[in-house]
Amino acid sequence: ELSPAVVFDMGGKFDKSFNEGVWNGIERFKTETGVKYREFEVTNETQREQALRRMAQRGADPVLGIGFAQAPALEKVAKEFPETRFAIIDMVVDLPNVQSIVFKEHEGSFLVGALAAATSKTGKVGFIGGMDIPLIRRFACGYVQGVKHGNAKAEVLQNMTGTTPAAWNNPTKGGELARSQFDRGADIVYAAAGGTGVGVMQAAKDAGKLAIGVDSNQNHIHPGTILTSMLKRVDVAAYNVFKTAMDGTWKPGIQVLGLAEDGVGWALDGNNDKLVDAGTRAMMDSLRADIIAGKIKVHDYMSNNSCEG
Amino acid sequence: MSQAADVALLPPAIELVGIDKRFGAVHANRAVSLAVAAGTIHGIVGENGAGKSTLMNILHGFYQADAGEIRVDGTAIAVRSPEDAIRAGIDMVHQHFMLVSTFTVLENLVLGVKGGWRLAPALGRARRELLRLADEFGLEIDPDAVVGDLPVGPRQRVEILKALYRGARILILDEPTSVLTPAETARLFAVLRALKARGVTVVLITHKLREIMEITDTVSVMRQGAMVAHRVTAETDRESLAELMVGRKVPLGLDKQAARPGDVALAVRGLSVVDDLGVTRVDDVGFEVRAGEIVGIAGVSGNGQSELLAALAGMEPFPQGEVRFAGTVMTPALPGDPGDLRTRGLAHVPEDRLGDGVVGAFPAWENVILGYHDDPAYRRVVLIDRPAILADCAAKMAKYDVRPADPHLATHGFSGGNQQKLVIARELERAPSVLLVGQPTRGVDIGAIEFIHKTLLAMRDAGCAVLLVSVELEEIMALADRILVMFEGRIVGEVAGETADERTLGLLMANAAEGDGDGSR
Amino acid sequence: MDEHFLLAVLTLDATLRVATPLILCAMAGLISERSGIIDISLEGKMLGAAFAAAAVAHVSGSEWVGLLAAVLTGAMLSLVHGFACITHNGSQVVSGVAVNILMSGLTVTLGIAWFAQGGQTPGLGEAERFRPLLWPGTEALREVPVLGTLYRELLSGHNLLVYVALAAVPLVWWGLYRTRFGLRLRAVGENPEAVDTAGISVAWLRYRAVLLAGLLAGIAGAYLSTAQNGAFVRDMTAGQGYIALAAMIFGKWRPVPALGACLLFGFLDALAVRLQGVALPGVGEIPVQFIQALPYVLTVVLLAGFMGRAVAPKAIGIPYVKER
Amino acid sequence: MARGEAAPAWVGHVLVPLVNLALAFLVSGLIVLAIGEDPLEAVVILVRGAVGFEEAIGYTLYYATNIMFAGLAVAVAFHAGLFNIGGEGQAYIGGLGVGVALLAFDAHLPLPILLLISILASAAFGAAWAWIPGYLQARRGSHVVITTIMFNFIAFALMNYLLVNVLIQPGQMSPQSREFEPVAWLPFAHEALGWFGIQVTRSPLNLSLLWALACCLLVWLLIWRTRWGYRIRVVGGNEPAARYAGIDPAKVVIATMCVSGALAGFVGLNEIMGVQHRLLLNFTAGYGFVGIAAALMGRNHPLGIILASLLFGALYQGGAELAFEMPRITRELVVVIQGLVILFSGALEHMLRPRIEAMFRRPAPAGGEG
Ligand SMILES: Nc1ncnc2c1ncn2[C@@H]1O[C@H](COP(=O)(O)OP(=O)(O)OP(=O)(O)O)[C@@H](O)[C@H]1O
Ligand SMILES: Nc1ncnc2c1ncn2[C@@H]1O[C@H](COP(=O)(O)OP(=O)(O)OP(=O)(O)O)[C@@H](O)[C@H]1O
Ligand SMILES: [Mg+2]
Ligand SMILES: [Mg+2]
Repeated sequence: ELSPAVVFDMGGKFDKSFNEGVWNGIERFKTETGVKYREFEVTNETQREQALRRMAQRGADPVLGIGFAQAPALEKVAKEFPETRFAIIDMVVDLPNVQSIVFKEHEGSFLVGALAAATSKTGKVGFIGGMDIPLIRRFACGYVQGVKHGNAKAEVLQNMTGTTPAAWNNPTKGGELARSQFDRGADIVYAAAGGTGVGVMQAAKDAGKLAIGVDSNQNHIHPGTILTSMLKRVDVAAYNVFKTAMDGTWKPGIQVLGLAEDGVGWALDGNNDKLVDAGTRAMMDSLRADIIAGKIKVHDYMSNNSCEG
Repeated sequence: MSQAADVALLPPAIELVGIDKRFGAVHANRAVSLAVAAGTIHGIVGENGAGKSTLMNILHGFYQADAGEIRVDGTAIAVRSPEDAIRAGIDMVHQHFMLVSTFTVLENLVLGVKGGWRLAPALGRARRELLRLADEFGLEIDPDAVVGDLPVGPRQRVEILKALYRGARILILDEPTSVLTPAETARLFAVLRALKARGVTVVLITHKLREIMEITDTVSVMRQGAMVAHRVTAETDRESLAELMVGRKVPLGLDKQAARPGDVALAVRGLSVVDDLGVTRVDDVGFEVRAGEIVGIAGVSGNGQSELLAALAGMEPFPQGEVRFAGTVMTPALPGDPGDLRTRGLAHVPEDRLGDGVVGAFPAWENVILGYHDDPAYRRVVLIDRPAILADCAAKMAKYDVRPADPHLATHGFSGGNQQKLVIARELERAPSVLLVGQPTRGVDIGAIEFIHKTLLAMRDAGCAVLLVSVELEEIMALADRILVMFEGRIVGEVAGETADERTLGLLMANAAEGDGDGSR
Repeated sequence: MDEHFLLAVLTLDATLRVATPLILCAMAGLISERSGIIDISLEGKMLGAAFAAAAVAHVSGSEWVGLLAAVLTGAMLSLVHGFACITHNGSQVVSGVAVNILMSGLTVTLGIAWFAQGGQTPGLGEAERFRPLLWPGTEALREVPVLGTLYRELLSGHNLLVYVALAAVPLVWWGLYRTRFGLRLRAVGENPEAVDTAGISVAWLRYRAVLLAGLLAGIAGAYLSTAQNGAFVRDMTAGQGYIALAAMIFGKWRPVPALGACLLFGFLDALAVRLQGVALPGVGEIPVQFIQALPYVLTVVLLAGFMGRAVAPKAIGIPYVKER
Repeated sequence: MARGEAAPAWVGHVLVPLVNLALAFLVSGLIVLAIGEDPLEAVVILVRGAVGFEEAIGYTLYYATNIMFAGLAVAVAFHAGLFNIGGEGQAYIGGLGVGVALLAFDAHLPLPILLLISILASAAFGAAWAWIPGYLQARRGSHVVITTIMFNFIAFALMNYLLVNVLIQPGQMSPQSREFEPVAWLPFAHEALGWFGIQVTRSPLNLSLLWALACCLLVWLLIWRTRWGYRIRVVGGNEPAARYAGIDPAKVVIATMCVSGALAGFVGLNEIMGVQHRLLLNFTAGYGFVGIAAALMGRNHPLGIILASLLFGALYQGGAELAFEMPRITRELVVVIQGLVILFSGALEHMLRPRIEAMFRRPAPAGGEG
């Protein structure tokens, strides 16, 4: 009787990061509960509203919108269908029938930054973003703080892939950016660039350097090359939206998922356990605890549109 | 020609039997049959659009006939492509040259020749063979010249050499002389005679009946897609051929009154033109044209006539000199604007009608306003006045006998002669005070030539100053009141129209041209 | 100083890597356009070939079989293009756009159907990719100051397809200007009627030209997915086909200048990457978007400043129709 | 030859295109079949999704509006012999013009004036973005194909910079400007029709469709009924002839590129003022490129462009509907179908034409012109 629906954003459900994370979560929901969901992948700005409305019209409930770009459309449609439950990831829409889920990417990025600083032999690490947008700056800003926290003298090289939508799907450019950072002395590169990251990780592998994955656990892609992945548990979030709706425990409002909520984190598994020694693990655990406890304050770029806090 | 009677007895080298060809609804060839005896020169004449080129293109495999048979040396062969024709020894010099203008002569020569995949040996072989052929037939040419830089005469030589190099036994020439000077024509005919002497069969299409009489052994006449007559040349004459072609009597002479020159309408002083490559094409030229007279400019093509016309028409800036016309002065500092000159009464029939004078893709009615498109008579407020232009076009087509008289037909769908009439109608009907005309009858059939010549004379008599550039000496002599001879950008002589004869003019051009024998540069 | 030299060499090295697919595609476009057929579909052919290469290399376990598949894919798409615009006189631009759109969709569709990884192909192992070739003596020359670095970083250590791309340029040049086929190819792009009346088939010549173009674009695709990267990712060509087209025009439809243009694009790109986030003396840190636009701006400036009019082959884009 | 055409006009203009379209659908159907869906059902969903209900029609027309603008832009340039690949960038910058204008004035002025300003701004910005390539082509001989490709990239970089650093709504995650005041929203079709008492379902279709149709008419008038259009076509048809006729090709090239850019800029009007009501990234979504196909399929004639745009609009909307209704049909498969339609209806349009026309050919009038 529950008929959930999801509207993926332009990257598509197989974007190797964010949308794909959502997809993994709701696929798990489907296998666990046997409840099918409706889905749509938008291809232009206008389809967002169309798809959300179409879902609501078809009686879908809850309707999950993925990505900050869907906020205006979702706000409009949620007003039209006050009886339908909506949820949005990565953005706040303040309506009585909308659940907004946002992540503290900067906290997760801080952690992997600290790990990079601790692992780097050259004292230089890199960051590769997809496009220069606030969200990516938030990733970068958290990462830089983590690196500096681990090694105040460490240097962070930063690159953005491009200015067109292709920036999220350009492994070639990603690989080239990574190589340029390796050439300049970096030995660990953090990619927050969707499908572009595939090229970054490949380049790291080819050069015998390390890469850090993003969003979902990407450690398995090149075992031994991926230092870790900054986890942004959109899969859990998406799963929970559907699950709570099914259980009747769904609540509107804003959920901010950080380290404390296990919404973000770093991945340690069989693919990278040799790369992170016990001492470092302990350091990571204590850092995590410190952030949760508020002893370490990770500055959020979005709070003042600047990485200086 | 004593052997005239024997011609019919010789075995035919080519026979075309019942060739039929349609282009859409146009019946270009209607069951045409033709036999040409081996080792003879056969002429084909006919009005523009009669189907001559089509017939020869079928023989050469460029088009496929809908019906009919082609026999070479008595055996029927299938000619599905030019390759088949070339293999059978048939080659063709097309009406519009089939040359790659960015290639050198040598490269054009080896283009269609089979052989190894490397170019260098082929070019070497071609170079040697070219020298031999040049020697044998007097067809000198610089093998390394880029074809695009050559004047038309040498270009045509390349076409002929191409055919000879491929070992043609049957050579078709489609209007080869329409772009040649008399001297060049004479040399071409010498070559054709030499070929004939070596047993080559030649088919020659031309609009100039004088040439038919001069060189062919037999001649065929086509009209509206059908073959209307075969004649042994020696047994016919120009008048009867003309009548067969057009279907009516065509007077072959012009009756020209003496000119009554008025005031100076166009004055040129110290004019020089330099081209893109820095070569001086017009060198310190000065002359005057008076109202009511035709001044002819004769000369081997490529001696600056084109550039002179372009400069006078305001299309080409010039670094030196002064042109006065209708109260304006064009100087290097004050270059003319073709549009402005037109409104002051200058008309210009360009030499290269398809290249400069019309937009091929436009329907006829749109080309009839080219250059005059700003005329208020052609527009209502901002929009152009289509009905007015169409009516104007239809009137001009009727007056100048443009066929088909369809204003909506795309201009490249008209034959060259009819395109020419369109351009002439456009320029002449404005009653200009000065008229610049380049090669007004190039490639035009005799009916049309007669008409164009009459019209030009009428313009003169109405008080227009006409500057006529032509490589046809006959034409210049028939029309011009004064003749200037141009050589290497300079005016090397002036002859009064009534006293001029082909010999003196030719001598003037030839004497001057001595250093530049083959005209190639 | 030494470090700067090394960085400069590495930038040139990157230039070569980035320029490789551009060079292959520019040569492809050049052959096709010299024969009179506009090739806007370089992008699509490269994309299709990249997919085929990665998919087949993964399944067969051999990059060579992948390369073969890529080349075949390129050739097949060329046949489609040729069928539309040589046999049926269709618009060359429309046909090219169709191939591009078709490939953008088809690669992902097939990828999802075959590998269920969202249109991506599975990552390729070491043995399934074209790996860098180390030239003999690299180690021995290690200590030689300048030459050693140049040899090690710039000459040696690229994968085979990079060298193929570099070799393609003289080969194309030689083919175009020193063989009978090349002569005819150039002729048919200038004046197809002249070629036809010389007894040579215009269609067959042009088909061969587009097939060669497909082959080269195919190699470029294989380079993207099996050499430079280790998998196919949707739309991974990211507009490089168009850039190659621009480079070819920049090079005035001639092989060596086109190579120069590709290297220039590659260099500007590599340079821009390295300028990101670097504070320039006097100006401070320039916004990243401006650095990213730099290669394109410089191209326009160079084009406007140093290049005369580019004259395209005369018959380009015009279907060869004898009877209208 | 026009005179020789013996088959009835509807065969060439209606039947042949329909057969080509059917062929494209046939091949698409095979692919649909291969992935295990019912092709017939897919066609029904596609067609119904494109034109089957009010909202669908609205979306189809909305997409068609964008493609019309982009197609007209390509076509106008084509008539001057220019291949403007830069429609995408010009549309993007045109949208920037609208956005900046509305952000500046939306609080102060009434809709009609805002509309006027927006039309002017999109045209001016788009034209400016095309002016540079046009100028460089005319005066420096820089090939317009290269420069317009480059200007697409530059436009994206510029917009990215402006939205992220300058125009972004403060405190927002998303690189987009604030929403315009509602007074500055171009009325939607459903609102406009509502004024006349006609109730239709809401859709992004807005009054810019009327402007697009007006532009089609204006372009038609410009190209075929004014002397400026005449000049454009002379330059495109035969440049030496233009010089002969006293037309300065350089001026015409520059002016034509500006007109072309302005038309492309109107995509920004539809998107920014009509639909999104804010300035944001990537709103052009490739319309500039589809415009190339639409222009060429429409033979660079406004009427043809309208038809081609409707076809593409229907494919966009029907395709989305198809992806929505059939889980196994992904948006990429819809792209494949679009590609096949362009291939068969555009590039292969002459494949079956002679044969089909021959079937309907009336006997040629006796004794054709010879
Ligand atoms: N390629 C073609 N396509 C369609 N129709 C053609 C074509 N070539 C010739 N025609 C038609 O065939 C007829 C005969 O043309 P053809 O070129 O054979 O005439 P011609 O006798 O050579 O004329 P001219 O003296 O002007 O050279 C023309 O009236 C024309 O309508
Ligand atoms: N592409 C074409 N389409 C239609 N008709 C054509 C075409 N090309 C030539 N023709 C026709 O062929 C005939 C002769 O054409 P051709 O090209 O031989 O003329 P031309 O040599 O330029 O004419 P002229 O002998 O008058 O100089 C014309 O009547 C023209 O209508
Ligand atoms: Mg002819
Ligand atoms: Mg003729």
